[in-house]
Amino acid sequence: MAEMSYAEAIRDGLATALRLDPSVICYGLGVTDPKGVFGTTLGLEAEFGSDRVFDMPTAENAMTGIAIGAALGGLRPVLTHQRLDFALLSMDQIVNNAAKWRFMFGGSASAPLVIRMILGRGWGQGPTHSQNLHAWFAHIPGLKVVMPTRPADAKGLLLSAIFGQDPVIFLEQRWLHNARGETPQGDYRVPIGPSAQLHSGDDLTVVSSGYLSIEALHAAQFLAANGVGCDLIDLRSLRPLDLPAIRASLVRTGRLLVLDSGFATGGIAGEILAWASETAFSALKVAPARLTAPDAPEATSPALTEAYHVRAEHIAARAAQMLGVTLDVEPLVSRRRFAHDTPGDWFKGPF
Amino acid sequence: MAEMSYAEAIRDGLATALRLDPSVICYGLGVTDPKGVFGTTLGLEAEFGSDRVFDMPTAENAMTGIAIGAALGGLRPVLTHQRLDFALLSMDQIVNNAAKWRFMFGGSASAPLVIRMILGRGWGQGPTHSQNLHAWFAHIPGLKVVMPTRPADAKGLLLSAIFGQDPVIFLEQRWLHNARGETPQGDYRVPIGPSAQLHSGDDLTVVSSGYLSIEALHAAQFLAANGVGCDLIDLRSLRPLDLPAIRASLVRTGRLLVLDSGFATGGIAGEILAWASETAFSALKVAPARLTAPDAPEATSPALTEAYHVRAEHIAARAAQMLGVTLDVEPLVSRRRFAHDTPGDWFKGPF
Amino acid sequence: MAELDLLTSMKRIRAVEERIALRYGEQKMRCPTHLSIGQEAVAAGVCAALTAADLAVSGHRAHAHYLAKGGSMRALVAELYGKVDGCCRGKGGSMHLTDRAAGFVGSTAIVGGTIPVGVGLALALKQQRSDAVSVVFLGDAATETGVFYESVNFAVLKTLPVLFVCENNLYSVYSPLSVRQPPGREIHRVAQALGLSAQSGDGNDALAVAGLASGAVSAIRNGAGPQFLEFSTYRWREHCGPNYDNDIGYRTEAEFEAWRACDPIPKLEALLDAVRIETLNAKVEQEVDDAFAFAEMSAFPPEFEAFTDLTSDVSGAAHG
Amino acid sequence: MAELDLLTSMKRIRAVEERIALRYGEQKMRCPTHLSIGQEAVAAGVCAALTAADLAVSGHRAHAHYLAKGGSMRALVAELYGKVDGCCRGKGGSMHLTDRAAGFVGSTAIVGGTIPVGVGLALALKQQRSDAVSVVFLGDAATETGVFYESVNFAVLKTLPVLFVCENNLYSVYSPLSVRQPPGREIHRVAQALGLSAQSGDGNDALAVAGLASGAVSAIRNGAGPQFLEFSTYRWREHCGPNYDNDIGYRTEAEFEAWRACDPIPKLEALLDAVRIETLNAKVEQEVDDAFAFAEMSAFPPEFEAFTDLTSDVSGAAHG
Ligand SMILES: Cc1ncc(C[n+]2csc(CCOP(=O)(O)OP(=O)(O)O)c2C)c(N)n1
Ligand SMILES: Cc1ncc(C[n+]2csc(CCOP(=O)(O)OP(=O)(O)O)c2C)c(N)n1
Ligand SMILES: [Mg+2]
Ligand SMILES: [Mg+2]
Repeated sequence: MAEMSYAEAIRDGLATALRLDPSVICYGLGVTDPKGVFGTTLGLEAEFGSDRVFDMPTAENAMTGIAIGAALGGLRPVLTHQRLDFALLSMDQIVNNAAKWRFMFGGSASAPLVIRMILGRGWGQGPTHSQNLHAWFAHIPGLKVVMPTRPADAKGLLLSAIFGQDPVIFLEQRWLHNARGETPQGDYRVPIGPSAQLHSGDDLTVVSSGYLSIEALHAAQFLAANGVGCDLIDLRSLRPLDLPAIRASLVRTGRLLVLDSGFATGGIAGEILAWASETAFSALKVAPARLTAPDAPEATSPALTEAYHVRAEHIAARAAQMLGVTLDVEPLVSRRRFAHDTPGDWFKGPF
Repeated sequence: MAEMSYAEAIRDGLATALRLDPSVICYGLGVTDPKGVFGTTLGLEAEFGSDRVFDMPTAENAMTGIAIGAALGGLRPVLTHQRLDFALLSMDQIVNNAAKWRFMFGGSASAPLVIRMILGRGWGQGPTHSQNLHAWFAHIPGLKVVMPTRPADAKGLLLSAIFGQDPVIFLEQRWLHNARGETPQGDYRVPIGPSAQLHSGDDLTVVSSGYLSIEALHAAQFLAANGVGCDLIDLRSLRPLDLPAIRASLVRTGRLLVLDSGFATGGIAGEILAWASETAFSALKVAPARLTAPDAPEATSPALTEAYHVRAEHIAARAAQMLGVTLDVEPLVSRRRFAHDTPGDWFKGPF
Repeated sequence: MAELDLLTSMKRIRAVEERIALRYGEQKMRCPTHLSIGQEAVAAGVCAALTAADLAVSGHRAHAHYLAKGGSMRALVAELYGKVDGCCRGKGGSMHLTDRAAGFVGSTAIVGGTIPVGVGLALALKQQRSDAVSVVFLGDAATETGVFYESVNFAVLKTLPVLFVCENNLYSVYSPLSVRQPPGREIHRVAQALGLSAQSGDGNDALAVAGLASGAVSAIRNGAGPQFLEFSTYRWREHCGPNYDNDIGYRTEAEFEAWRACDPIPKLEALLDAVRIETLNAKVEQEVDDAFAFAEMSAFPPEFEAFTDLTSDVSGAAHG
Repeated sequence: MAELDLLTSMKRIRAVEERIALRYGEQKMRCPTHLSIGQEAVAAGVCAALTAADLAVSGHRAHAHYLAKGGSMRALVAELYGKVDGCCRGKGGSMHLTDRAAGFVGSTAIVGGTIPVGVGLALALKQQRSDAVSVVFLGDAATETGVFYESVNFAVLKTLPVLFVCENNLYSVYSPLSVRQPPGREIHRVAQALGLSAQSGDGNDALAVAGLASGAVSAIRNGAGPQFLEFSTYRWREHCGPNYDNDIGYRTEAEFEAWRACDPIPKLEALLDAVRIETLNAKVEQEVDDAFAFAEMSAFPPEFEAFTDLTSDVSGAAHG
């Protein structure tokens, strides 16, 4: 175990994979530059050579197809996009080739590759540097989609993704890169699928993923201090979804609140609500609820992001409402010590 | 009024628009070829000239951006893709530019354009010529998404789309092109948003769209003959969704069954179930349900498509189950007179 | 003997595709099917320069490439019939062919979609210090796609062992080059400007194709980096399906006849003696008979296979 | 007088960007910001050949193009401050600039994203029989994107009135050309092979740029079809943000100093008398003072505007 940041954990996962298996390669815009993709690839080229760790042209679609070909040829590629938004250029290769290769060739081959995508937020990222489009990937048969919250999970899921047999979309929220946590050393793997339970309680099931799980944890702790007990299920994987864990909690609590950093309509939160109402209807004591990003892109001005994001106070307030208890959530707001459009004091821009 | 096929209705809508407004242009692969995109563009080049109606290079991404630029420059472009699957190459332009232009430039301009996408099915279309990815578009703020079922709606929604102020994704299921119906002549418009009610009944609310509405109509009529009354709501628009109409029906029937030709997980059916359970929980007498495509691509072999699609018998059976009545749905199967992987006897391939 | 091998390769393609055309109307091959009749020389000539260790990818019109590369004819026909013995167990159909033993990695149905895949295979070959090459078969329309340029740029940048083979048959579906590319465009010259070594040749002359291909493949094996070959040729039948369509208006009967006069098969037959050709014809017809009999006899895949092969551990279920 | 206009244009860009750099640390301009300092001559020279009826689009590094094309400085600075008087009412930030009155249609943040938009504008101009041209500003990395090639092909095919202006500043973020494009690549030669009339020039010489641009624009107005100009130039400060970063390792101080010696501003100042320059400096400083004062004074947009301008008839609401 070592205490490290989420970015360091990813770097550690990449280095571990590169060390374990010469077929692992790692590329993407800026992977070898002095910033090393927010620190996640720093020093890898020096250690593993520029045949295995390299920069690339601005050509997201072809570079995805190249990863697919490389995977079919026996390599284990990790492609990194500094923003998910840029990967929209590669949806054809991701969906028509990577996701379907195994199926459309009758199981005779598959394209095991990892596509890291970083999701921006706040500080002027604006409409095309902040999209949380994980619901898109989660809609596609043949893909696996993970969105780790904690450094250990980031490392462990990354190693499982790299050494698995499937194309995996690996989603990293920018606001998590500096979050710190105990992380196992060496070849540590977290299976893709099972969720993690971050908090326990019998009154309400909160389902969350990524950075929102941190907000949710604040809310759950605050609620606990106020006599309300929440299960907090951190999904880790958005495809497949750990529906058994949600069901087990829901039959106990009877109340379901799902959080989602993506757009409201057609998001993953909706999918979970739909599934719950369809398959666990009788367990529901009250209407299930979701808190998601609004149905609008994130604007650039800090004046326009304040009301945009779901934060701990909204979660606590909604939980209280679902339980019919009155609760002043103001302490959750006033204890926050940094600007609303940054993940912490350390962040000063420019991106 | 004139009786015409869905394809003819679209052609009529395009011709009407081209006639009404010299700024309308119409292009896409094969738009001017002898087949005229399943007949939907036949003769338009001859009537309106090759400056306004033209073929294009195989370059879906740029040709979408070019439509955006043309729209910003004052034209009203209609871009056609013979399969939705090809449009995956243009998600960057659709999502990062078309959908966001109005928002990210503070409302100072917008890109009114129509992107027609044809959705294949059956007869060996296979994994990359049959995708019903409407949920993707419906997830994106800034887009409108329509999926008409009847010829009149196809024409009327197309004209509204062309002369509106927004980017519209216009989805045509290949299996509907030969469906016939009474269609108003001239500049007939159907507003984008409101659904259409295709059948009425007080026991169950069935929500559907596109070709599935035809299967649903068979089911509803069969159910009616067997004493079960269904409201059948044909959405027409998938973004925005006509939630008021669904609510009005649901509070009356207390039972909700949503059909969706898209993949199960993260689809539009799930969104409607989520919304209903969240906002109309107390109206629900039984668990809401959905019937969707499975979480798998459509395979090529006819042996693998038989169990893939939702058909009238599945809808009727599920409806009966939700009502706790026993019903033999076999007549819905045995009355069908053509191969399961074709929309009718007229279809002999090759695509 | 090179001529006989080339002729055999072309005749196998021609014969199986003529049979497909003949029997397509039976409605048992239920998938969109793009025939290569008229274009066989490119596939045959290029693959003559390859070994089974070399890799290849292609697009929607792939029967010829798959067969010439050594793909199983039985598995091809069974795939068209949607049978479990098809090369994709019936999941892919005509546009998705694969035979890894033969080095035919795969063809897919999205124009341009396998171009980067072929480049990625070349990247893997280079990393593995293999001396095999990766071949990307593409049509003239595929050179209009952005992914072609992106892929070529990377191949040149990294000096990858990849051979791009462009069959310029003048049309994309029913669209002539004139509505898609500027007048005077020479595709191989564009390729050259991107940094590829590029040449063009007569795509209806199998020996000429083989000559250019073996030169290009040797150059690649010698580390000269990616190469591009453009071959002019012509598809005889409709874009998709079994029929002739010179009557529907997008091209002329005269143009077709001029190209038919350049049929690559008689050109090569003229160099061989009649007896050998007779023997060959009989052998090929028998192989085709066998492949169709095999396909007809093969079972359909079980229904549940519609929901398998999604990921390494998940099967779906009908009607979510 | 052409020199004075060019100098004015460059100085306005330089001055406002130097002020942005100076004040960026205050954390009031809270958005990623890409400065053009060092590259002003291209924007100034090209826009000198245009009128307000001509249209332009650009990418992430767009301040210079927006200002040179006539965009409002106040609206630019207010946009960086996220204020309601910004050119996008605070929704877009530095990477999204628009001033339709000036013919600056828009800049966006996805590399290559506005290239087809500019071509589409040219299509509209041609349909409307306008004699205006559409200008697409792009960087060297944008010529690696597939959409560039697709867009150029269509522009050439349809003889559209579009001028592509490529600022080759040797880098994409911290990545030199060597890791992105093959050695010896000359971007304008690739453009030429695609069918564009293409030239290259010194991007740090505003008069030279203006000369090439006015030739290209006249050719377009005379129906010669799309043109491509490549200008070599250099960005002085970090890719994104206000600082110098020659110390972090991706480029050398010596390289930077060599390019700084080619500063386009003194080159032009040398042709003008000192008094005029003094007057100009004062005027420009005052305009910058005014723009910042305006931005500081401007209000933030009301919170509900985070959820407006989605479609013509829909506003969203917070927390779906
Ligand atoms: C991205 C994409 N756009 C459109 C199509 C439809 N389509 C199928 S084949 C084809 C023609 C391709 O022409 P070419 O590359 O010259 O190959 P050919 O058919 O002539 O062998 C087209 C446009 C497709 N499959 N994929
Ligand atoms: C599609 C896409 N990929 C990656 C990025 C990240 N990115 C932002 S600016 C930039 C560099 C572009 O370089 P160039 O076009 O040469 O312009 P310059 O910054 O040198 O002016 C990159 C790669 C992006 N915005 N869009
Ligand atoms: Mg062709
Ligand atoms: Mg640059």
